[in-house]
Amino acid sequence: MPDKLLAIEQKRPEGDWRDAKVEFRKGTICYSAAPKNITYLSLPNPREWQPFDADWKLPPNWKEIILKGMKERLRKYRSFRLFMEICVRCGACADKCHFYVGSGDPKNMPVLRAELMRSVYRRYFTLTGRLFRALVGARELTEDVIKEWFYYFYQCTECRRCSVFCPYGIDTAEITMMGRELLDLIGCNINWVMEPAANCFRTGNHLGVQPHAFQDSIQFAADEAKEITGLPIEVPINRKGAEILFVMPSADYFGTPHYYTLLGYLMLFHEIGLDYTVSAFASEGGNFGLFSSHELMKRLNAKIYEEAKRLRVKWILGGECGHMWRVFHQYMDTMNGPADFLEPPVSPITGTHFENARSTRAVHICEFTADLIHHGKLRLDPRRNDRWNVTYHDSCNPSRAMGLLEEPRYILKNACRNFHEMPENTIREQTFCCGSGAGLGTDENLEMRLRGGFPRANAVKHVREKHGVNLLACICAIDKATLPTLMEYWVPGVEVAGVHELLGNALVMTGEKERTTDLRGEPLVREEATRE
Amino acid sequence: MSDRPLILAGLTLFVGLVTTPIWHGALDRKAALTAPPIQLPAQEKQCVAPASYMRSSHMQLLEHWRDEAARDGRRQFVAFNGKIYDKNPTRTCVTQCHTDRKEFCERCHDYAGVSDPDCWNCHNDSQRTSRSAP
Amino acid sequence: MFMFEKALTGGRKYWLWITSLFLLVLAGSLCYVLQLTHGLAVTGLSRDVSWGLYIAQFTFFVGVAASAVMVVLPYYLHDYQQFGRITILGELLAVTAVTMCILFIFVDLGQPTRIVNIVLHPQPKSVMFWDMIALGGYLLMNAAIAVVTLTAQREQVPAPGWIKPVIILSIPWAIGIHTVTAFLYSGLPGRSYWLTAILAPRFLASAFASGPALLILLCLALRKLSGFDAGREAIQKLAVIVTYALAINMFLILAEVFTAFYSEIPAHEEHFEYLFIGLNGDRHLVLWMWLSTLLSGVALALLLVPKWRNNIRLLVVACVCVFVSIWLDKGLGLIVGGMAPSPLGAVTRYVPTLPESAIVLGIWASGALMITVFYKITLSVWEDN
Amino acid sequence: MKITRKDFLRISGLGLLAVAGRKAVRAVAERTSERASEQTSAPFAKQVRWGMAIDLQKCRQKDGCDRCIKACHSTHNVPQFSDRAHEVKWIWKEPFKNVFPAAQTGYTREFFGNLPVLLVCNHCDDPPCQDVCPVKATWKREDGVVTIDFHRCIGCRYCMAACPYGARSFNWLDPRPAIATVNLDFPTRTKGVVEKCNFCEERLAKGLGPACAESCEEKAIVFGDLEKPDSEVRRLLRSRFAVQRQPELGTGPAVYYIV
Amino acid sequence: MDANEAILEQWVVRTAESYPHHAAALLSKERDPFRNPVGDTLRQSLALLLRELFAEMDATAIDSALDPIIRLQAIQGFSSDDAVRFVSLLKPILRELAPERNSAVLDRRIDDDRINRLAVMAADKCTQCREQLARIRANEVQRANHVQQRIRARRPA
Amino acid sequence: MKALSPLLAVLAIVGFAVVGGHTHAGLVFLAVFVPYAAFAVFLVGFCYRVARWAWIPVPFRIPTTCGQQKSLPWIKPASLDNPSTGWGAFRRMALEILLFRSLFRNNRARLHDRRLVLGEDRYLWLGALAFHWSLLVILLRHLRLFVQPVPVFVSVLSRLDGAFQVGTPALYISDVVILGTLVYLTARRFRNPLARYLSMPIDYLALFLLLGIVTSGLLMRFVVRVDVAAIKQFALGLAVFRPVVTSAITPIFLVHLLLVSALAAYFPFSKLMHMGGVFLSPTRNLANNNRSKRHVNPWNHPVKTHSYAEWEDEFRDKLKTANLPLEAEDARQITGH
Repeated sequence: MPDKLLAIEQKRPEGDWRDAKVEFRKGTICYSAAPKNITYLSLPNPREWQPFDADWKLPPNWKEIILKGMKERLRKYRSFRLFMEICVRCGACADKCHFYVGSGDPKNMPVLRAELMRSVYRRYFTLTGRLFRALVGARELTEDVIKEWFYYFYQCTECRRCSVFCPYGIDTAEITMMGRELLDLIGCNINWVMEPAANCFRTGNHLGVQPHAFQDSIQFAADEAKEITGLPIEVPINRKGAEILFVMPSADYFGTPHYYTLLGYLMLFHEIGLDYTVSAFASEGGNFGLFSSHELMKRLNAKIYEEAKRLRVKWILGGECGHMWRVFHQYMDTMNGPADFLEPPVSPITGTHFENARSTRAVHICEFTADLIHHGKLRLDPRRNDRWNVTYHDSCNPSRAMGLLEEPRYILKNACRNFHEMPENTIREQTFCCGSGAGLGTDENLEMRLRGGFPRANAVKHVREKHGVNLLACICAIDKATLPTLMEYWVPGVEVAGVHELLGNALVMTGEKERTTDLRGEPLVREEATRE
Repeated sequence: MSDRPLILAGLTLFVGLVTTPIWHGALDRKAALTAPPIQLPAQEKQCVAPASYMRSSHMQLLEHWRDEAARDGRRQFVAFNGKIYDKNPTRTCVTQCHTDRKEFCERCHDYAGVSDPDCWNCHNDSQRTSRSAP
Repeated sequence: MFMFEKALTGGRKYWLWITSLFLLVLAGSLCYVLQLTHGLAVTGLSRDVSWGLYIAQFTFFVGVAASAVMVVLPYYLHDYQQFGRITILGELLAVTAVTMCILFIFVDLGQPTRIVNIVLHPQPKSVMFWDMIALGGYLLMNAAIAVVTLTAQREQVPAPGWIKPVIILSIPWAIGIHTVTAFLYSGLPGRSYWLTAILAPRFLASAFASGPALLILLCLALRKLSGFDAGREAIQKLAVIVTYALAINMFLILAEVFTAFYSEIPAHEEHFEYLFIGLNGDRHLVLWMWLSTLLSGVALALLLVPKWRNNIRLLVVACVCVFVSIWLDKGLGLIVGGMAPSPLGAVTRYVPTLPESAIVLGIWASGALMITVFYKITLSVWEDN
Repeated sequence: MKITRKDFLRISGLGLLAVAGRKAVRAVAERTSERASEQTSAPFAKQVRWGMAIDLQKCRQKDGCDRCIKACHSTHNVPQFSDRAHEVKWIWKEPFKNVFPAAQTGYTREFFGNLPVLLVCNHCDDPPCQDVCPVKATWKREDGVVTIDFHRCIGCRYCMAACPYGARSFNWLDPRPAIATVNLDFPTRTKGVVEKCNFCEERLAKGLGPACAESCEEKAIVFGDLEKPDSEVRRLLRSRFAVQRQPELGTGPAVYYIV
Repeated sequence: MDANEAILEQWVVRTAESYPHHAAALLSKERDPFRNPVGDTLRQSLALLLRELFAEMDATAIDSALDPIIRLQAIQGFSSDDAVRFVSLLKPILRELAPERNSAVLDRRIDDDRINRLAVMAADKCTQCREQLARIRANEVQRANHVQQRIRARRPA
Repeated sequence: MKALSPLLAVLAIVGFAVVGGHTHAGLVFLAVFVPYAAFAVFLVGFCYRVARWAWIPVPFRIPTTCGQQKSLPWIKPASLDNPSTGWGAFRRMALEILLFRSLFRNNRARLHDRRLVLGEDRYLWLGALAFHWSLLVILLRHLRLFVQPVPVFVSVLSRLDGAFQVGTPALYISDVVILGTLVYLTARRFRNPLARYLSMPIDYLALFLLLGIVTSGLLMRFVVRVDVAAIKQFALGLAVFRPVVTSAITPIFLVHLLLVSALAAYFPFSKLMHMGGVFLSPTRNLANNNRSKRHVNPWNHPVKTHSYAEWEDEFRDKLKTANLPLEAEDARQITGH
């Protein structure tokens, strides 16, 4: 038998990863961006092409552009240069990537994903690389390398899980972001990032929902909340002088299960009598610019502060969304601040000063609600959520770029009675990505997404089998869009919900009629007799 | 950048640490660079082994003497030049030739930073000095 | 390193406990430095009583270590499921006890920096060489078993197959460590107190009483502190083991006493006289030895009656009695009693000094620290599951 | 064969990098010392068994005489501690009743019981101390002398527990301050090791007898080769009745008491 | 190594070869399942399948063994043909290895017919998975437009 | 295969040392010129690399948060893994640098019964930690050869390190540990398939150089012995720029010296710069106080945005239909009044 194995080895040697070429196959890659979107955003090199074409129609001076772009970024981002230089290839990150675990493709090991770019960095920006080439791991920048970059940098969800384990904190997300910026320069970007970005730039939200349709959706939700509770729930839009501007991802008023979360927010705001407004202009908290370039991120983000200033609100409250919060937390103030026209946020209900948001003046809805519950301002009946056996998925960005771990759990534990954690190495800062973040949540990429989501699904499966978990709660719009798909394939029988949907279910509102359905419109099952 | 002074301070500290020998040597110009002169015995011209061998491996020789004498009872050593010596550090080495342990052994050990061996805890030198060792 | 991070979370009381243990360890270490610089003269040992508290504590804790077999054997050989959880606790107790033993030997050495000589120049004729192998092997085995089984529990996968033979081997090995330790003493000519064939059986009997008694106390403490319940049945089973072992131990002691006094051979008689009556006017151990006897008697009475044994409070009293009694008998009387009178008939009084006691206390504290950390890790793994 | 300067350089040079150099030093040195033994005295002849006979009657002749003890202890740099617990002694006296507890009768006790008996290490044929030492720091040489390698002793004191004669002492303290005058011909010991009478093996190597025997004016201590039928000690043991301490233990002491 | 194990080994190796990129080298050579989750699934499933081929060809057992491997292959970018090719890989392996070893047993138990039956079952399973994929794709789109659909349903414009 | 070229490189250095030491000129070149050059390259290169990092701005504050943030007063923040103050970040860095905190988290993904199990895997942490600490101890111990008089802490360190009396001179614990860990780290690159796949020749080079240095050092101490006093004389001479080529420079010493020089000179060009870089990693050395303290990007430049006014213009009709308030309309009304 060993000789047989040997024979195979000869035929297919282990080889050097630097020689490998990428095969593009439908189902595992995202399609290129439509020229109109690139044009609308005034980005370079719009053209018709697809990744599986042999000729990518790169601009003639593409190599020069890339190298110039790299040089510029090496001077602007310490993280980029540092991460190009200090990796020792210890391999601690290797099996931390959900794409590696799910696909077995060795180039999905974070270290190698970064080496794709490091090898080029060494060749053109270091002395040893210029002198010794392959011996020190340098390689020429060729079209094949560009294709490889495209394949693997759009096969990273920038979830930062590897960076938790790296002894030097090397963050593959930073490298992927730089890679995507460079690819943008030669017009190699994907439509599922560019189209929402273009939409968002134009209409204010990813889906391109125009103001009247926005109002329609919001009104529809208000009506439905009214129906469920029997209370006159109104949602102010573009109202000047409100105390708080509420910003949410557009999926909240468009898709399920996001929509139920929106119902939850509206009920909550009504119950506490919050003086707030939503905006048809700042109608998107999410920011697909993050998945393209720092510049685009800044351009899309500008509207938040602009609108807050125009509406003369005191501070901003942000809904459940993952990458929106990465931008709010780590970039917004630096990019478009200072927010000196706002006031340091204070909860109008409890009087709590949100010290941690003193400068950015944006508060996460989970922080806000947890504070309400802690001060006993909400009456909750967790029994209304008895049909759910809940587990909580820490969305990557709130956990690894903010540290928002306890607040949602606190809300969940108050809003429902059956809560079970997934295994400890798959939650909190070690949470596994849904596999569809960073602009990869598209239909044409479904199969790769299911691979990438395998580790997350597996952990859910574990608690499903062990505790009968049937609901996966999370606080990210991309999660809510893609986890149901993931669950359907790997762990049938588990649904997905936002934390505030469960809160909305449990919230006992002043003067409400007796609820007969939950926010999903399903009959409320009372299990009091059996439970108590 | 706000952290630049901090980084430079750290870098300076690092450079200061790795160049310790240089500035230390420069500050203390009086400190002897060369190995201290070894006080050679007045009457004897020749050690039990060539000086170069003794310089690098005297401990090996002494350890060898120790094992032979203490464990096998072989107490005589025939040197390279045919002379016969007792394998007795006190009588052969310290009383006959290297009468001043401080001047002969310790000086060099101090210079080279070789931690004192425990020999002197038991084997007597003529002055019977005992440096307290931790 | 083994899931160590789990031991780093705890409340105020937990940290207070950890800190005070650390302080004790620190005090012990300082006293050890004193001993290192001044020599073993800082202890109460003398030319006649050349072994004392250190070696006695070593002997006692070998017993505690060996007693792990009392939970391992029923669980793995007889598939006694009630011991499922206690078994890991027992193995971790063994790991702790063996580590303490090694520390006790280490502090007893006059030239500790030469300890590597034991490996560099081994002497297979020396029982101490075999004791080193026995204890080292037992430590490795138990550490491996505990780590592997606990890891498997945490990951919720079955333990790897290779661990089973190790577990089986650890059972006779446990008997082995205490037997070899008894042979350390019972093979010496001219020390009549130890020169007896039933020393090893006596060691085992006392071990199987004191170790499980300690395990019961630890389990009950855990129940109080963390809410972990080892299970009533498991505790009761352990109590039965303690009862039998204690009875056998007392029987063996009686046999020794009979032989010594009925034969009236002075060499044999004198040691018992010294311990229980006093010799040449030295009576300073008499009170302790009778206390030990009394405690054993009380414990046996409490344990023999099922109604009393099943009462948790009385069980605690009984276990404390057993532990203290055997600690006095083995951790004090055995070594000192064997050393006095000396071969030349000298009766030299041995009283541990303050530094000596502090070092012993320091090792106890490090043992307590280890067991706290181990149990903390174990319990949090179980809680997570 | 002589070691030349060149050989020594070779030893310290790279030429021996492949061969373990230390081994080489040892091998070369061994060859030379073998030569040395041929030329000078043998390390210890194989057919020798050193032993001692102590004539108790002679020993008692001079009341309070401790010449042998002094001779031994000053020769061997034995420290004198005032605290009994930390005593180090190679040769000392004990009352008869303690030394020979079985050899006394009710009638002799009164007179003999308190008579002092001179004690040294028995240099047993089958010494228990040798068997128990975990590091081979104490052993019986082929000439019967039970010796200790102070360089190797780890101070576990197992040998002290094993010795049925109480012959061994431990250095509880640094011995040097307790030595009045140091004999440069013999090393002192360090704290933490065990020591005892060595039958003056360092003197035997020079062809001298033990210091105690030499110092005894009454010639109460007779030392010699037990294997040699015509040695003085054998002659004495043939002519007078002698006992060993606790022969029933099977250790085979080489020290005999003529009663 | 007995005949079955040898066959299994070859089967795993050749199946792994059909994986993309350098994965092949890792998948087949890395015997440590811990380092190679996908390869491990492959090995386990193929082992189960081989056992069934020798035994009763129990439909439910085969189905549950096929599920993980096909489910993986369905999203590994395999075409339907490619996804079930691993079954046909078994035939040449048997031809190579069976004559040397205990062929009597092999010939009787595993014939081409059984393998063909397995191929059909695998193809069915693959189709099921593809259908499921298509279904969940559709569901996803539907969820994304949930609110609009309901608005439309409720207020016919 | 990938390990062959670095192995040859190290062997070449050894060969150089053995052959080159035979002539006086060669000796001077290898024992004086090369070490000076190597040290200069190391120092200048190291400073240049660190200064270059320092001069690049950190435009955004991007710490990787590995624990609960500091938000509401009643929620206990993970002050070490997710620090909210500079002091906290300092402590986090201290843990990272002294104890390799992140590597301590390491685990291993595997499938058991089709279930993903993330088991503990801390051998890499243990090996790396033991290696680095031993290296530090060894470097500090070497100060005895470069500084006269020998600092007390160096003597104490040497004494503790060699406390166990094994052989003469005493075998250092750190020597044993570093040799063991180097062998482990090398074996890991060869035996662990993932590590083997992602390793490059340069990864083996650093390991082989270190192995060579440690081995030659141990050989000098125990087998092919050298005159320590003469070596110190040579080392001190180098340190005060009055180099003397003494008889102490035996081939084995030259091998040791040349390998060290090679490592030092190679250092600034290699991944070994992680030593300086680890201090500068923006995902670790920044406090997660993004929302409470503004971080300034020095090159923050204006970008083309889509302003509210433009937006309102574009969707004016739709806004009117929906009865949403209009900014421009308002303005007209106000002026019309």
